Amino acid sequence: MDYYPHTPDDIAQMQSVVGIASIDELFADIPQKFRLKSVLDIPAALSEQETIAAMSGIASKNKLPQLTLTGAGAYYHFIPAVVGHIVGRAEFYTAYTPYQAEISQGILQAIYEYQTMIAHLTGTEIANASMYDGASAMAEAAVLCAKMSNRTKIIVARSMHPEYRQVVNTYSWANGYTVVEIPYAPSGQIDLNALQNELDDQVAAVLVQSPNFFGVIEDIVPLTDAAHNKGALLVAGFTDGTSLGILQPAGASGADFVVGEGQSFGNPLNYGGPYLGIFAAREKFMRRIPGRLVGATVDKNGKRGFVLTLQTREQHIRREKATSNICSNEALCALAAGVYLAALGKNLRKLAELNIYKTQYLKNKLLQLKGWKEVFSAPVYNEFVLRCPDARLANEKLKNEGIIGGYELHKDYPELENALLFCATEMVSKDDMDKVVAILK
Amino acid sequence: MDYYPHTPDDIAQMQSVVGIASIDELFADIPQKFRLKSVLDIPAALSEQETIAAMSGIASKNKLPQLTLTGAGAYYHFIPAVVGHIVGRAEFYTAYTPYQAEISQGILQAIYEYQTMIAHLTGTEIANASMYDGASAMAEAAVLCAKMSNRTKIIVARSMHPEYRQVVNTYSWANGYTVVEIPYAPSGQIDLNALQNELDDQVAAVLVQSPNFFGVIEDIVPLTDAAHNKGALLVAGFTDGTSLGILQPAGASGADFVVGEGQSFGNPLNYGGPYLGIFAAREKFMRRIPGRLVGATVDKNGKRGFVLTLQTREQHIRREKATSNICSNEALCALAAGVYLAALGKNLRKLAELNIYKTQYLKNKLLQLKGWKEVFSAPVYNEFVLRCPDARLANEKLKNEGIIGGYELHKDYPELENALLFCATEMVSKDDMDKVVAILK
Amino acid sequence: MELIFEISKPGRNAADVTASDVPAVNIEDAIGKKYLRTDLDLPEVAEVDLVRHYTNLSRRNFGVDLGFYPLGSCTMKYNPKVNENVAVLPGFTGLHPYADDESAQGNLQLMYEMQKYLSNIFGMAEFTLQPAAGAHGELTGIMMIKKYFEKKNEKRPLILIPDTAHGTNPASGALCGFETVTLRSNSEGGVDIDHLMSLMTKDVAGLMLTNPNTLGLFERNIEKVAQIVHGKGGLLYGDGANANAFLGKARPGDLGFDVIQLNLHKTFSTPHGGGGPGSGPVGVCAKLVNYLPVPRIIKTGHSYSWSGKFPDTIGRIRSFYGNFNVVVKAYTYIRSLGAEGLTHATEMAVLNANYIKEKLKPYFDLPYDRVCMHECVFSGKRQVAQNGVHTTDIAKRLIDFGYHPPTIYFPLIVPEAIMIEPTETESKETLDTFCDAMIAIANEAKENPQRVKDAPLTTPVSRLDEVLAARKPDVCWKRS
Amino acid sequence: MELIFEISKPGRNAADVTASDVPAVNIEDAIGKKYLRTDLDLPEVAEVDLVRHYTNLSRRNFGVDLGFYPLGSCTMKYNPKVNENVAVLPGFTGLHPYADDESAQGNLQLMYEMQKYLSNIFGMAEFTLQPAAGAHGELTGIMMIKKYFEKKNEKRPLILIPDTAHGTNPASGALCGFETVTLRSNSEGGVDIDHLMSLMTKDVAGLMLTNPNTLGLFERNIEKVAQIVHGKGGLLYGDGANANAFLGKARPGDLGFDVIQLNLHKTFSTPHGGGGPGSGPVGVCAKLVNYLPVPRIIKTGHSYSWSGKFPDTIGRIRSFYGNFNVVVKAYTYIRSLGAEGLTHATEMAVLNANYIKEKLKPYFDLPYDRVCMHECVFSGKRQVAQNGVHTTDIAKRLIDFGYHPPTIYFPLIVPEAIMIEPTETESKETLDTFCDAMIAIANEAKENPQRVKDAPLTTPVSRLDEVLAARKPDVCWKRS
Ligand SMILES: Cc1ncc(COP(=O)(O)O)c(C=O)c1O
Ligand SMILES: Cc1ncc(COP(=O)(O)O)c(C=O)c1O
Repeated sequence: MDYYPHTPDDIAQMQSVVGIASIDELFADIPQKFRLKSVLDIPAALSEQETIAAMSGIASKNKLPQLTLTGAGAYYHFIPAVVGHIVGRAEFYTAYTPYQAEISQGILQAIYEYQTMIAHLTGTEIANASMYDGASAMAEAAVLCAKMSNRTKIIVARSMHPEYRQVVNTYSWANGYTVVEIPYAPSGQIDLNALQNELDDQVAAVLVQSPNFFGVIEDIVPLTDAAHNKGALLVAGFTDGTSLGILQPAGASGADFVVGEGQSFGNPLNYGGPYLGIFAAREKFMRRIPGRLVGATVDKNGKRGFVLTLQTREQHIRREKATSNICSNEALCALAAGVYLAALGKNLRKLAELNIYKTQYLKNKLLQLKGWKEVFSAPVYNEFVLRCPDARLANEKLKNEGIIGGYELHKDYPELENALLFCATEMVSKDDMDKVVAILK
Repeated sequence: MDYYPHTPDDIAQMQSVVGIASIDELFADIPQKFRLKSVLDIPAALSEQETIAAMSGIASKNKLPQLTLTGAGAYYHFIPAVVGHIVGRAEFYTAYTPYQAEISQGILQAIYEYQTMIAHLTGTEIANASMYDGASAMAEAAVLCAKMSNRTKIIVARSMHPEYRQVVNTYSWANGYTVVEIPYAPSGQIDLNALQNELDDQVAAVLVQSPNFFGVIEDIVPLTDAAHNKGALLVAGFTDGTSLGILQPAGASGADFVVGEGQSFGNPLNYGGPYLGIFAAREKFMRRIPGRLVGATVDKNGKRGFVLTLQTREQHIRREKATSNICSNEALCALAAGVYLAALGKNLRKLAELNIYKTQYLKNKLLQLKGWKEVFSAPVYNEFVLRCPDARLANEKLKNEGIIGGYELHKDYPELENALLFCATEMVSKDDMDKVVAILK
Repeated sequence: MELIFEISKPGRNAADVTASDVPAVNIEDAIGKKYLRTDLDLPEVAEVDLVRHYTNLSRRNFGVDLGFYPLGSCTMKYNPKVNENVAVLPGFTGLHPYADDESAQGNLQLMYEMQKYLSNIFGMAEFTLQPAAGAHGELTGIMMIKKYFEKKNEKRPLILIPDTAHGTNPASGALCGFETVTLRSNSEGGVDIDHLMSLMTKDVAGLMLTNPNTLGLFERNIEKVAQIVHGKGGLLYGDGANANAFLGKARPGDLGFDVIQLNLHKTFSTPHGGGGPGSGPVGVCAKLVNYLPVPRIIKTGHSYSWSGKFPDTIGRIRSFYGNFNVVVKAYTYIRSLGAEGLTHATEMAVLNANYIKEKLKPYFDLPYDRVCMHECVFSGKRQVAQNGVHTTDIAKRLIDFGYHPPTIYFPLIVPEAIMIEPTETESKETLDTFCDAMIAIANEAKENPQRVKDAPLTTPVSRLDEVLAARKPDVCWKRS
Repeated sequence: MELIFEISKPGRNAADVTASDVPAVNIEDAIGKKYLRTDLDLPEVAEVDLVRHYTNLSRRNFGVDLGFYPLGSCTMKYNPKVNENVAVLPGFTGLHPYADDESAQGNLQLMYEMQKYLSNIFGMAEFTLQPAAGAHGELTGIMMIKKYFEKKNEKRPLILIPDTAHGTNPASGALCGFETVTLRSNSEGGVDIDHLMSLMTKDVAGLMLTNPNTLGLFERNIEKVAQIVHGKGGLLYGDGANANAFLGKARPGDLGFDVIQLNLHKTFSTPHGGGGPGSGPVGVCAKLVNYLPVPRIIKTGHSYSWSGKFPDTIGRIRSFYGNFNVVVKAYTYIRSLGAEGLTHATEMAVLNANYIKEKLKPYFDLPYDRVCMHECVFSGKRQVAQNGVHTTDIAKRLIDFGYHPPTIYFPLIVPEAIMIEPTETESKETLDTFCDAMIAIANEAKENPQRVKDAPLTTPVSRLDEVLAARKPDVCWKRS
């Protein structure tokens, strides 16, 4: 299958307008010695029917589980049908960045609405049009704090998602910043004393997540206070966005930036991507934040309209002085998130409650198993950590029944041998959970 | 889940405008004794998530075959991805009959284009906007012929799809017409002598199908001549629409009406529906045919536009004198057919050729099996009939391997014991066919 | 816009065909030259052009997803997206109609349950899902009536049809060999009982009644009507296209209807597809069950199967089993809403219609001023009299305000009829802005009638010449 | 149009939540009151309103499926629908990123093969699919360069970037701690070799080159350029956003590039989603392989697995494995077209650009008049001089003709730049009508300049006040 509409006749006519006798002449600037002589070594072309067959074949090599009890940064939530129908509108998904506002009011307004919902949800005043994902949003926030403050130390909670910490490390290394990890307390929250000890006037930012990787809810107010006391900024992340339906958002607790993964809002698991980075901030940082911003304005007749604004922050104008290098973002995922949030409305709280009910049920059930114990004492949203006699064996048993068990924390936390991080969303039924416990008995 | 947006507040305000104290007052015209006292006895409401789960559960109780070798009036063809994307445009599928032309140019033009493609394809001059399905299109054509001619006898080829014949019988009975069946010759085509014997001045129409139910191609010209000689009209159907990509259409052989099932053109099997009845005719019948017709016209500024036309034929104006009672038709299926045909273009012939190659291969392979014999001698398109030692056993063996075998003709033709009607479209691979033969060995 | 033929260019296509994995055969040998066509005049376009063509066409079409679509008698409610997602599950789309019953247990269960739900909701003994649309259901129903009398050896060539009836009613009667007799409406928009009594003889097979009728009015004398028809041995047929008005409130079976057809695409929220597909199940009382079309579903223990063994059946009225995939959506809808949801939907549909009626009453003539059911019918007579602004003009002008016009010039007994059916899925805000638009147009009709007559002003084409279209019909494009 | 907040009404919602099948717990007890939010300010709308809102919004947006979108440097080709269908297969959408490798063999195979295909197409040793977009790929590439010198213990704080480069290039350099030095272009639009020689010192880590560059011109002296950079121990970075210009014609690896990022959403036809998601794989030559981000896919026998055991890696640059579902579409595209298809696509893309260039040359200034590759860059200088019609005006006027405007004011070295990239999926007819529109506008600019300055005239909003937007930023709606 191919997709160029040129007939031999078209090509001949066009060649004559261009003044060439053969297509090859168009490539005359490529030095002869570099001109590819052989055909690319990739599989032969497929018809559309063959394509479907080949791709279905590959897709079916994956084994979809009956049930997933792993969250750990990617969450299996129900996606209302409307989301796919809207995101599938060709006018949205075959457009690009709305550089030409008058012809792009659709995506511009949708993103403006998304920004508003995210700002409200995170308890901040502003949010950008999206970053690549939660981890890179976190890393960009860290770099931004360092650049704004001319400080070079980044403090990260060890209870933050391990991959987020890795990305923060990578971005920090590239910019010559040092990263210091703060341990967690027995509660599962960040160790406030250790944090305070580490806070000095070289600290640009304190990065935490709430709920954190252990599902534990952090107490943001004292963290903000501690950071601000030393002139550092507080960047608060979250794991599952639906938690924002019920938890006090970090923005309302004084955080300077709230960044996190927006996948939970209407985006499928997709084996890890595309997702979307949420990036929200205090108003005062508006001209410093990375990413696109849609702003309301008026047209010549005073009619409301929307444009990309504050573009002087961006790379295509400011180049090396830009607030970030980001160009393409995750607009369609942000659109999905906006539709999802607008669809649920206040039901987001109900959904969050349901997640809590399910989680409490699963936790209590598992705790009845012999040798299973709670690891942390602080409250959790929809994830929790239990230590069990043999985590690998437990997961093996579940896998044999088509169930993805808990995330094995020893991979990232050697000290947490046999600790499993479980997640129970609204997709997990009581019967499922009873079955899980029966299997593990 | 429910879908009315009324808040309690809205309801209260609206009640007061209407001047009622309770909703119940709205139903005061229903005599009290008939007012339903109990709640309807249907299952409890489901949330959207539960709905998906319940419906997926039902869908998964069906067993989709690995391979289908049955056609018999419903054909498994590849549907290019574009078809679903277009048909899924909300502007098309959430609209209704384009009574208001200016706001409905999209579907009107698309149907006008469909009508044109169908007329070209069937070798006629005109086609309507669709009927319910092939069978009812055939029946309506029969009734129409009788009404136009004031004759009461309908001749039907016994080689026509049994269900089509049943529908013709039903419609004819209701109108007091008699139906006479003409046997098939050893070739599998209609028995021309028998036909000629039956043709008299009470015959309104001769109904045939080509390819017929046995996959056999009829010789339309002599049939047309025979019918016309006696003042009867020839209505020619077809089984698989893709055959029109390569076979001389009945319209070009003088048929007065070409009617048939359009499902093959971009519509999924759907367990039998919705499909679409194709109804094409000679121009002279334009004011007599059933169904919607889209016509080109101009607007006040001379700009081309499209409208439903010749509506005086229709029931909402002509009432009991209408050419038919049809109102809602299968517009979306016709749209799919139009998109499908426009997507393939001249490739429809290539597709038809491929169907022939596959069919010949399967036929020849099966004929190598012990005791398998050809039943008919005339050429076929993508279906054919073989007699085998034990048809039920053969199908049973295939079913055990997840294959739907041939259609067992004895159900409708007691004289064709152990005869199987096979179909091989482009969806059947050589490997599939070799496997089938291996299973049957 | 150009036609797909006008953008066609030889050599292009948007869909390819897989190379053959079996030997090619000589087609002329295999088929015979005389059976082969020599031309194939289909459009030739690249995929990009195809997609743009149809996408741009779609943008010249108004659907419920764009806005309010109060097309009376058509129940253009919003169609939930989840139903669309369910309907494309491969289990539902992928099965061949001749798949053996064992492989189709899911489909059979769904259809069987659907019949049961409908029987319960409408108080009928049994349903068939075979008819493809409402009018097809009418035909099926009338055929059963015909069969009933045939079996009883009674000759009843006539069928009564009220003057308010939808055109499909008389047409269905005619397509079934009946002669139709028109029954007058009385001054309050119901059946003229005296007229009915005078018409209802032993020659009459029955009465096709729509209740609520196409004026949106419930037949208060329904009991009487049924008595009269039944009293003469006739059958009462119910056109259930307006069933959205009484779900959970009353059941046609209880009211005395012997046969009723439904329009799933109206009452049960399946999208109308630009004119179809619909689905027109027919329910019957016990004495007509034997005449239902075949095949029918039989439940034995926990398993379902098709059976054609019903000797008194009218036969088949289409191939296979009806518009199955449409039924899937309607079934999903019923399961989503449940009993209370359906009842509440009806309540809101009726409330909406009465709300519009009250708000517009001062501005348009209301020929029957009583509580209406799911729709209300105004007359544009006043506007005609004032300034020669016709209902068509008002309808076209509504387009400029962003609405699909109501049904117009129907029912026939209301001159310049404007038939508004809001359905339950429309909010008070939508009704308010719609009424504002109607009122604005009523004012315009007084103050600036020409503007209304010139409408629509905002569409890709202005008012189209329907007379020309009918006088010189061009229904098939020809290469010029 | 109203905002979703403005149509919100308390008590409505478009998505429900299932009733709990487990006991409810007291939330305050379980979580603690201080951790709970008290407000939740989200829109409250019914499903019908939600769908209409977003559907109508979509209709105020222009996409490739509506028409020609010659946005230079963005490769807005038509995206085949089959790729969309493939990408939503449950096997691809349904897997959790932490599913064990055994359960994800399909995904791993796809990603592994994708890396191999890209390596082959671009002549690189190895690819990573982790970066989420082109700029993210740049960052990743530059980080590897940084790591390379770190490992060699060389301090090279500078990076060279041509004045034609896309803004992401210097920004990526900066986000990676490099100081960027601008390299001048010569009179034919290529690298100023003398300038390069003077800049390329032992302090310079490398050169970020886009080839063909953003003028659409192939760097004729690429061999020389590579020699100079490599001669000083530097590395040559390739911005592969313009790879649509040379598939099957030349391979960056052969040309001397050490690292290259791709934009799958451009070259490999994945839709741009209104601004993303994209995908920005990075390919490296052998000496940089060890620095690739982790995790990487390992193939052992017939099975695939993730491995993080690469001690020299730069680490992770995002969570999980990249924009997997975008990769699925690009992979599907490559498999559909095959080698010849990709090569032919490039040929047609380049032919299309040259065709436009030749046709518009008489009407607009063409600063570099040579054979171009996949795009051509005009200058609107003449129109400014004549009547003060700026490139913005021309762009806005094109909207009225039904086209998305080209990229404008970029590259920066061309005053009033108009950067047109037609891509291969556009037909000669489309190019012809587009050129006609451009020519009409050129004439209008002479004859009726005000009309051009007033454009667009056909959009739901007229020209928007961007200055106001930046001066009084309103990026979040507030209840008034
Ligand atoms: C009252 C009434 N009866 C019957 C019908 C016919 O239904 P269908 O269009 O589904 O055939 C309609 C449809 O418009 C109707 O409004
Ligand atoms: C030449 C060039 N390089 C890099 C980029 C950045 O790519 P992305 O937007 O995917 O981050 C672009 C995109 O516009 C580009 O045109």
